[in-house]
Amino acid sequence: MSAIAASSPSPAPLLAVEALEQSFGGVMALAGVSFQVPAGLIYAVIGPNGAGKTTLFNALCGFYAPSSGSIRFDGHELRGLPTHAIAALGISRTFQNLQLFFNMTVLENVMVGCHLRAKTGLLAAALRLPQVRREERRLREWARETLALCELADRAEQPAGTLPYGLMKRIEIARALAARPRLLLLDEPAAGLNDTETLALRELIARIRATGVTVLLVEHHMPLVMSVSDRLLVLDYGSVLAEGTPADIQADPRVVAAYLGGAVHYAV
Amino acid sequence: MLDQLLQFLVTGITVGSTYALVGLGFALIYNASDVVNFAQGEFVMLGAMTAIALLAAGLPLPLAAGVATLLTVLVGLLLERFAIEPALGAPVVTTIIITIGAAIFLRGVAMLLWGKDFHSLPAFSGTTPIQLGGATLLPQSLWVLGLTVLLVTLVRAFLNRTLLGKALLACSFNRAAAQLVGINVRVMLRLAYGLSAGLGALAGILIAPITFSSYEAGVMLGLKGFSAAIVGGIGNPMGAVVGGLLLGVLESLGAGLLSSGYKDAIAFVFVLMVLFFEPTGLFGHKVAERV
Amino acid sequence: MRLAGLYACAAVAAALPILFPDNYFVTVVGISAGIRVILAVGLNLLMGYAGQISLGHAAFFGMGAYASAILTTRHAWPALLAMAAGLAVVGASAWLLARPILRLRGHYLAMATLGFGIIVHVVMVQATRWTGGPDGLAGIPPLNLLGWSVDTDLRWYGVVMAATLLAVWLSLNLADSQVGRALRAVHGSEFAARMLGIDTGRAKTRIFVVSALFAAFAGSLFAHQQGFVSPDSFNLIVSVELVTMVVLGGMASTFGAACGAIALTLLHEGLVVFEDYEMLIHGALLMAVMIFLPQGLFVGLSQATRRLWRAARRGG
Amino acid sequence: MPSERPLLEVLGLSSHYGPVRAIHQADLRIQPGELVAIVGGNGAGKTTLLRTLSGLHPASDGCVRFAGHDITRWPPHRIVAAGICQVPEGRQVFAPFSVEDNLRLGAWRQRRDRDWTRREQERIYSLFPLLAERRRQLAGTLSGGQQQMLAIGRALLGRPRLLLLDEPSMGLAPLLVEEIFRVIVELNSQGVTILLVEQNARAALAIAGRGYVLETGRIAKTAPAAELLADDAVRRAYLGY
Repeated sequence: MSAIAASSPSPAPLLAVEALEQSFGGVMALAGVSFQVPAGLIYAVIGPNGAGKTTLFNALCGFYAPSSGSIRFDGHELRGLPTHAIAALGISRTFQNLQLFFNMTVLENVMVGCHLRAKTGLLAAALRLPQVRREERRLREWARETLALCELADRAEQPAGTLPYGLMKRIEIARALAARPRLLLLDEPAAGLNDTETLALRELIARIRATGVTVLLVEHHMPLVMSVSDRLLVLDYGSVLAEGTPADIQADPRVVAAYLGGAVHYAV
Repeated sequence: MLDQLLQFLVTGITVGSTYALVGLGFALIYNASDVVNFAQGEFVMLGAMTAIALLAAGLPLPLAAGVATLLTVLVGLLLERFAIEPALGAPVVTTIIITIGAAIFLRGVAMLLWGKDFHSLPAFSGTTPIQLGGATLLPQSLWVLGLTVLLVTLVRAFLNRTLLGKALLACSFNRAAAQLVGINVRVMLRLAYGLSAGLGALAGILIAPITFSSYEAGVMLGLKGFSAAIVGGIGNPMGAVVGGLLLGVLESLGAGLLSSGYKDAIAFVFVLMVLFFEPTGLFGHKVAERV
Repeated sequence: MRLAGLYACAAVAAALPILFPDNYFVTVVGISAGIRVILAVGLNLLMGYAGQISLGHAAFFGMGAYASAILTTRHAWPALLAMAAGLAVVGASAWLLARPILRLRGHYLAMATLGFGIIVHVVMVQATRWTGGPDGLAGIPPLNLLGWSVDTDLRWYGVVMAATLLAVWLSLNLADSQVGRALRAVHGSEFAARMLGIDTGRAKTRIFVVSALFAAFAGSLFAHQQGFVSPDSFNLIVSVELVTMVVLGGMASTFGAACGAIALTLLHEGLVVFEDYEMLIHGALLMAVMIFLPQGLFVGLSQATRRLWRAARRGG
Repeated sequence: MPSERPLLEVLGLSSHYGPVRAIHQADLRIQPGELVAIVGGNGAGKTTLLRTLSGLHPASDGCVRFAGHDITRWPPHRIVAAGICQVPEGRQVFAPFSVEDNLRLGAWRQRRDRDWTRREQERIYSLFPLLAERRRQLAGTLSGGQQQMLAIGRALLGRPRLLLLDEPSMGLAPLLVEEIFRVIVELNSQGVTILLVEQNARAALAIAGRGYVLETGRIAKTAPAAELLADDAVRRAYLGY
């Protein structure tokens, strides 16, 4: 129904995860996780190491086949779909460990991101027919616009592998955005960034939301999470520990305990 | 008919024993370094050719065989030190090409030393065939079988019963953990290369009286050994042995029942089928945990 | 501007026979180099761009050559039709093989492609009724383009150079398009490629077929030019040499692969002088390049010279 | 005033993962006999720090001195021989080997001293009676807690002068965590110097004498453990609020 529901909150959630379970050889990485992401929000998933955050992302993207449960995105069941089909429905993501195409320039990286909008056939490309040239121009323009949004315009022609780490992470975001997703998954975008870069990242995420893209964020950098998110989901041992606004979560003693660990007392 | 089948079986197991030894060498090196050594077949060739040359130079057979094996081990160690170690951690394509380069180099050396002619080693104990039911068996086949069983048993005992063998396996299970208990992984790497060069050389010396040898003899043997390792589940030493025997028997049956010219094709069709339908090898999982 | 390199190559290819008229070396070595360039550029699409190794590419080369040889000598087909039929057969076989084989990775893929190459080679040797067995097939007619028979070395030089430039042009176009970027993405990170909507299985399959078609085309040219084919021209060593050309050139560069092919052709010609030492030198060179210049001879050397140049300038 | 020369001295250590700076200019000092905890949130660089100390990961800058040697560029097996043994994150036992074999491999450097190895092995079994019952069992089939005990036992057989523990509590039930920490305290009281890296800050600081707070690759604070336990810096390092 609602395509690019920008700021107006729509009653049906964009993403609805129901009782999602994921086990690896008997170990439950996700033990029945349910939550809903309304369109237009910045929704963060936090939790200690090994809580299942990245597993959740990988299940959403079709990298893993969940053992049970359902993932509905805008009316489509995602479970069982191959990754490229999920991407075609309008989900894009960045990776915790950079998965940049290091052998390409920044612009080319972002142009790969436009792949879903490219219709060039193999033969047409090999012969470089006029329609191919037109499409190349179109994709290039599109990519440049996305680079401008991410403040990377001046880096377009540089090989992606030669840039500082902070910029590489930004290119990954630009590349994901170039696919014009409706849901953008950011997996630890602030990891390895310094304070200035983190601040700029916060602004970028806000700008992305302003273009109507819903953001699902996995992040450890708590100041960033607390300041940028509309709602939070706290995972611990593969289950939902808490859900709510940043203020709710900060007031929840269970969250503090999950992070710092329970005290263990004995005579020393 | 039954006699014929028995004959194919006997021939297959004899040739398969060689594949098994070469495959075992592949598995050892793969375990230790994640490198598939395409020069493994050249160890086989070097063992056979050196033994033949030493014999011609007047050394008695057992001594010639021993010295040839030691020299091949030395080549294996040099290969590890000067071609593999500098490229540790390189992409798969790089290591494949390095070992292929090493294979071509060794072949070139062998050609310079011994020319392009075929050479043969005299059988260890005569050539009077032994009747076995309806099949005939060369005495050399008994040598091949007997020594293969012995060598495989020794390697197995080494891996399963000695701490050094376990340290070697530990490197392949978990390299970081092996380093954290103080195992020097480079030494283990050298051990693996030396061991598999030795196994290859012995396989070559054993089979030389049956098949003749030339500077090119290692190419097919090496590839069959690699196939054996893949069929058995790469990195699983005993799987490679079973894979080698299976390949040998299948090849011999195919050659006998279908067409002898296609025997190499039959072997590789089998390997492709295994890769397509059971990419981890026939014994990739089950045996791996028992070793 | 984009095709400046191509024009330069065309100019050199045209100038050589004018500068050295009736020079055996230029024409014959040129033809041989051209055919290798087509092979290397095609394999580079698969290996360099998509990152999938093939140690059995000589099989497609041979299938193209034998299709031409068998159809023209045994069934009296016209050369061009035989070439087209060869391309169709190779395309179809590559397509059938691609799915199961490209699911494999690394050493497994190397083994599977290598096995495929050996199987095809064995068939060439053994299916004597069709292929003439180890002796091969002779009497393959030259190409005939609308009545113009390609029957002198110089004419062949012209045709092969044109075909080579065509192959390079196609490869450059592919590389510099969304198709090429998608392939490099598959090489860079299959995860990320899929996440951007690229059907990686389909992309790999299609480039495998294209790469095989390049090889079959080269094979057909080779058969008609030589007038004779035998299994020796399509064995495992040839497959290894093809991979060497691509790697020597530095992977993922059309001109790099072409340079690799030319360098290896010249090396062969040069090593003829050394005769028995050829293998030894070839092997040692392969190892040395991979150990010391892992990005390939050309990329590696140009980086090394740049480093030296910078060091010299700093020093001075 | 400085009573002894430190056993381990880390000066300005930096370490990178590809382009990512994981450790930045870290300084550490551990006296013989101490039990020191390093606490910090996810991705603070704790594991990288230990991997760098053990030589599994190269240092990009700075130096590590241990018992009078500069071990910064030493290969891992030499560092183990010098007496730094690590219990890695996630246990990393040799899954296809038996408990007994895991321990024997732990004593790799001491393998010629059979008597010592045998005695020491029995000591580990008495420290962890659960392992003694499972000598012949494959390590991969043990529970997480048992694997952790085995990993500690294996490291102890390396004859450590300094024992590095990386997140021993990770993924374990509270009761088991208590058991593991009891053993750590006991080992320390027997004279083993211990560097304990933990996400479970409260538990770690409860048994440590001194602590360091690691925050995005930097040492943010160091103080006696009791002081850190009461300090907001720890909470901030984890939660940022």
